[in-house]
Amino acid sequence: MSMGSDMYRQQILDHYRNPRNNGELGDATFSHEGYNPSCGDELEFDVKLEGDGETIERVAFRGDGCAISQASASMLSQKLPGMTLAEVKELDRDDVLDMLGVEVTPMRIKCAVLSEKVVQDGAKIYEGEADVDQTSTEDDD
Amino acid sequence: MSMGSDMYRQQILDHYRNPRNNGELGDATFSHEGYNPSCGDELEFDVKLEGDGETIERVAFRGDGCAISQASASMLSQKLPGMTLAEVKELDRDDVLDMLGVEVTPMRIKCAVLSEKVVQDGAKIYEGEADVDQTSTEDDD
Amino acid sequence: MEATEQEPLDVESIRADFPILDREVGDGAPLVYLDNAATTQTPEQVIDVFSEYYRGYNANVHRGIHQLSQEASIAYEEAHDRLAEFIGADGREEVVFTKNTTESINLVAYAWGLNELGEGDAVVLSEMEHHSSFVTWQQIAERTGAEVRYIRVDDDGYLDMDHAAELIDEDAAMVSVVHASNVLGTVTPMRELADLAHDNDALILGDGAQSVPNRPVDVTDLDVDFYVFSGHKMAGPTGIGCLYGKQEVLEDMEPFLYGGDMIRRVTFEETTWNDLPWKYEAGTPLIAQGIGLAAAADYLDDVGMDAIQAHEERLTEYAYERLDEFDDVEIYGPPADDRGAVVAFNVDGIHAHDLASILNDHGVAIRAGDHCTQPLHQKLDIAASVRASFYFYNTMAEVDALVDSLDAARDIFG
Amino acid sequence: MEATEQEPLDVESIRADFPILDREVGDGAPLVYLDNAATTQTPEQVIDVFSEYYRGYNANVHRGIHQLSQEASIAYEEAHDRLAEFIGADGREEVVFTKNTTESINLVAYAWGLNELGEGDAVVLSEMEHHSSFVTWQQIAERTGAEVRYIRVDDDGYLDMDHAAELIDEDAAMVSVVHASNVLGTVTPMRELADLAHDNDALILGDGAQSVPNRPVDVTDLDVDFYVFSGHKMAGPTGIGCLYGKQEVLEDMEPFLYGGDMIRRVTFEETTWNDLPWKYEAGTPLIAQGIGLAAAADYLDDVGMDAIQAHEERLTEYAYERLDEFDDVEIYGPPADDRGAVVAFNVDGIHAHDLASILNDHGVAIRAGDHCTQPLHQKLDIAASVRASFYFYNTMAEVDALVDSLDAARDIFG
Ligand SMILES: Cc1ncc(COP(=O)(O)O)c(C=O)c1O
Ligand SMILES: Cc1ncc(COP(=O)(O)O)c(C=O)c1O
Repeated sequence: MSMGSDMYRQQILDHYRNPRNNGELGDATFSHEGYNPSCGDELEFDVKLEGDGETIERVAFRGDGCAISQASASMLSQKLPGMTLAEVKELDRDDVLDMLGVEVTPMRIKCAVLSEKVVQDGAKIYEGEADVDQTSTEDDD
Repeated sequence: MSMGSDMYRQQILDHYRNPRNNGELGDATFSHEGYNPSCGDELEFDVKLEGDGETIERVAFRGDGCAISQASASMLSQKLPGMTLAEVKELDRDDVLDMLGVEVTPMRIKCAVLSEKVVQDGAKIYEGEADVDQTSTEDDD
Repeated sequence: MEATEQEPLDVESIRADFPILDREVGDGAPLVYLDNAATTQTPEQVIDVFSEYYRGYNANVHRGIHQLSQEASIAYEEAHDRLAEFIGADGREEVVFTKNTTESINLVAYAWGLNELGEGDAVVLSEMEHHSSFVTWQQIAERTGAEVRYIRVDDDGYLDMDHAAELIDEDAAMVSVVHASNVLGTVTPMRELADLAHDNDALILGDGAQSVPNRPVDVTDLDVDFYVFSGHKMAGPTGIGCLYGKQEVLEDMEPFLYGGDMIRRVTFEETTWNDLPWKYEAGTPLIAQGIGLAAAADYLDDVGMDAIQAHEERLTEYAYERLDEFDDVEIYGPPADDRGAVVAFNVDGIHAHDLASILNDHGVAIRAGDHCTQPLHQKLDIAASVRASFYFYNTMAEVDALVDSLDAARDIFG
Repeated sequence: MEATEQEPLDVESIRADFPILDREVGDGAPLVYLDNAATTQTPEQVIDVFSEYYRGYNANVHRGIHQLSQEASIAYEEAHDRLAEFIGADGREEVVFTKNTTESINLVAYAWGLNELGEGDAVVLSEMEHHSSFVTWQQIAERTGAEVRYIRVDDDGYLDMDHAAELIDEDAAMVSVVHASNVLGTVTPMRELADLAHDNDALILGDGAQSVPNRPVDVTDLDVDFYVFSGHKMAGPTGIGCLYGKQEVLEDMEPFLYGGDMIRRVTFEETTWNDLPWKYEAGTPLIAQGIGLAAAADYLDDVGMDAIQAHEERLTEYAYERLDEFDDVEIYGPPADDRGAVVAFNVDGIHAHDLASILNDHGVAIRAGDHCTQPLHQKLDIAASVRASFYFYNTMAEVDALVDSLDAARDIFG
């Protein structure tokens, strides 16, 4: 049985209190927002691609929500630069959970994966493969 | 525990096979019909009042349905002449069950009381106290 | 109908799961329960779900972080997966829990019909629809100006498919037809109807209330857009039913009931909807009932849907043949070897309700009346009929009890 | 709110009826169940109804002549009488069983609203409505061209009754207001609102989801036209709710769901409706659930609704006061001694969801989120809150467990 308190390791709390890459990009290639209806967590990511139109150069995000969703966004924002959109779209739930490095209880999984889903949907919309106004975690599993 | 078969005494079967006062009145003072949705029983009563506008002179009925509903209508048609509308409106379920002289099982009560309800509603409509298209036994108890 | 070669069911041991079947009625007559098309009995394995749930992990679902809510949410959501698997749907997105078949049909009629139907559109039903579809489409058509058409049922109780092909024309917007009639026992060619509907850009709704309980059903093979059925007719609890819908159809459709859990975001100005299937499940859902229904699906699969169908066919054929021996018995619908597990009939000179009362004294529980198909009864020109309907726990001896007890009624009315 | 002088409840022996309360969660922490506004727990006396029903007399109701159907019909119909008595209605004609509060509100919105509302009409809600009423009226208003107005909730969580009197003018056609808020705990002056509505020829619907379970309610005294509540919040089963309606109002209103049991007569041309309350209960009803709900009413009356209210007031006041000692806790709504049995709050610097996760480790089950009142949370300018809510089986020691476990969260986030 994984315990709720186990989720709040120092690293998670640090990212929650001092989110990296928090803010906006003036020169974003694309932006996308998402919402977790079961928690009310909100996130918006700006992504700037390199000249190849494929590789992520920089990202920034703004958000509001629980420690898990915000720490996950902060950690993901550090991992993304250098990845291609194709690689981003390959990310799955386990990658996110590995990145967080804690056991996430079942009802909090949606908080954890919101950031990944927002960036993936943003990439798909940018590449014309999807058409969603706002990402939601409800259809996740 | 009253048994279903106990309902089918000779007298009931006799009224069912040879309904009294079956037919129509050419000179009815009022007519009214009713329906038992739980069985599909149908009855229509014609009532002719005496000159006092109060006392029943003759009745006739037509109907289609189970032995209980049709025997009850036949027996009631014999009991009504000479009664005033006020008296008819006083009749209750027990009067009908006494008249039938058998124990009616709970789910068949509606069949038994349909005839009484039709005549009562007819009387009420005639006297301007009610306004129903068609009587139904559903609101009975 | 192919008579699948099946091991006979071990009915004896099955009956041990249904304690109610040991009951007596009236003056000590053993119960012979032949009213399964109205409601089936519920095995211990399903009954136990209720005490396990309420004693173990009762909580509101979806939004709770605490452990009880986690446990209830997972069980409730997985119940959708289980039902999806049971009927061959693609996943939980395609399975909406409702309170019964009737609500499932109303959901489609309100959410799709009220928004999409208009003058010049036709809704195609059959003459043997249950009131749940008959009355619903009649009312929605009246409100929207659409026309209702009725596919003829021929003298043997079959759908007149030439007539169907005529009625399902380019004006047809919805075809809503029963898959197995609850009176005639007729099994309709659902896939053929679906093809006719789709050739004319119409949607099709299959009423599976009498088929899902009794035979293997695969909605993907049937290619229906909607399919509906009730838990209480398939060894499950009362108060739960399903609406299957193709994912893209459910995605396009407006919601029906509004409230909690079906929304994504609500402001004073506007609202956005949740994802499937929750978009169609407003308010605190039928949690214990949904989990109970999944247990019923488990139970039926353990017995085996092929074996259930084969056993019921044997019972039905036997009942038909025994009843058919009597000159004073009229049976409605297709022949003995080509029908679902219902046999509706009348005995000459004995009204259906009187017959049912007398049979009850002998412990035999059958239904009498119009079976929620008044228009079909008008067509057959009868006020009522009695109906014996079987489930996999019934025995040949129970069929004999039914047939033999008719004599008691004949003695009274003879 | 008068503090009725009540014998204290014998909570010890009451808890013996609720086996789930003995459960442990996580690493063996005893469950402290404080999520009662979402769903209450169910006593053995109600759980037993399900096995009694399915083992004893499960059958379809209303139309069956056989004995099982007689027994089920009588029990199901009498359950309506029992609920009518419980809320002070005149009789079964005024009590419709639905699947939950949400469906009850939708029934009125569809059957009355869609037919009666139009441009120039106003529906008056409050700012603290639950989504079940908020979203439903918002959508029906949009379809019909009616306007929605929101009675202001003041800084202490009370309805601004001057504002109410302003909004409920001659254009008002429906006033739909919560009787006890599921977030703020505010108890609204329902009778005063009913008088305002009736003075302007409007109808009024009271949302009793959080009042019927917790205090004596008499719909006749309240003079409401409609009143709605859920079984799963009053020690009853999931999947059942009630719509109370004044008889003359229900008689005038069109039906909602169409199908079997709600009709009187059906032909290919037209249909007439059944009598109350069955006109509003289409299809096979929630039989076991309805009987279970009547058992819940019996149970609550045995404990005593006055005693329940008094006990909950003591718990709520104590919880409020203990939480209020902390500078980092913000509580929403009216003062300690004037509220229903819910306390919603936030702890500075700890998101509601994180708090709920950590409390769960200590066995404390509370809800975190918007509690299906997103607009109210927008007004309070918070994304979420945690909510502790009490029922008559809760103890002062459980309140202490809640308050003490906040320290664990402070330690992590401090
Ligand atoms: C005030 C209020 N109204 C309505 C509801 C909706 O009840 P249900 O989810 O049972 O339909 C709730 C419960 O969540 C509530 O608290
Ligand atoms: C063919 C058919 N359709 C629909 C229904 C309605 O089912 P329910 O009463 O569970 O809504 C029934 C059952 O009576 C049925 O037999």
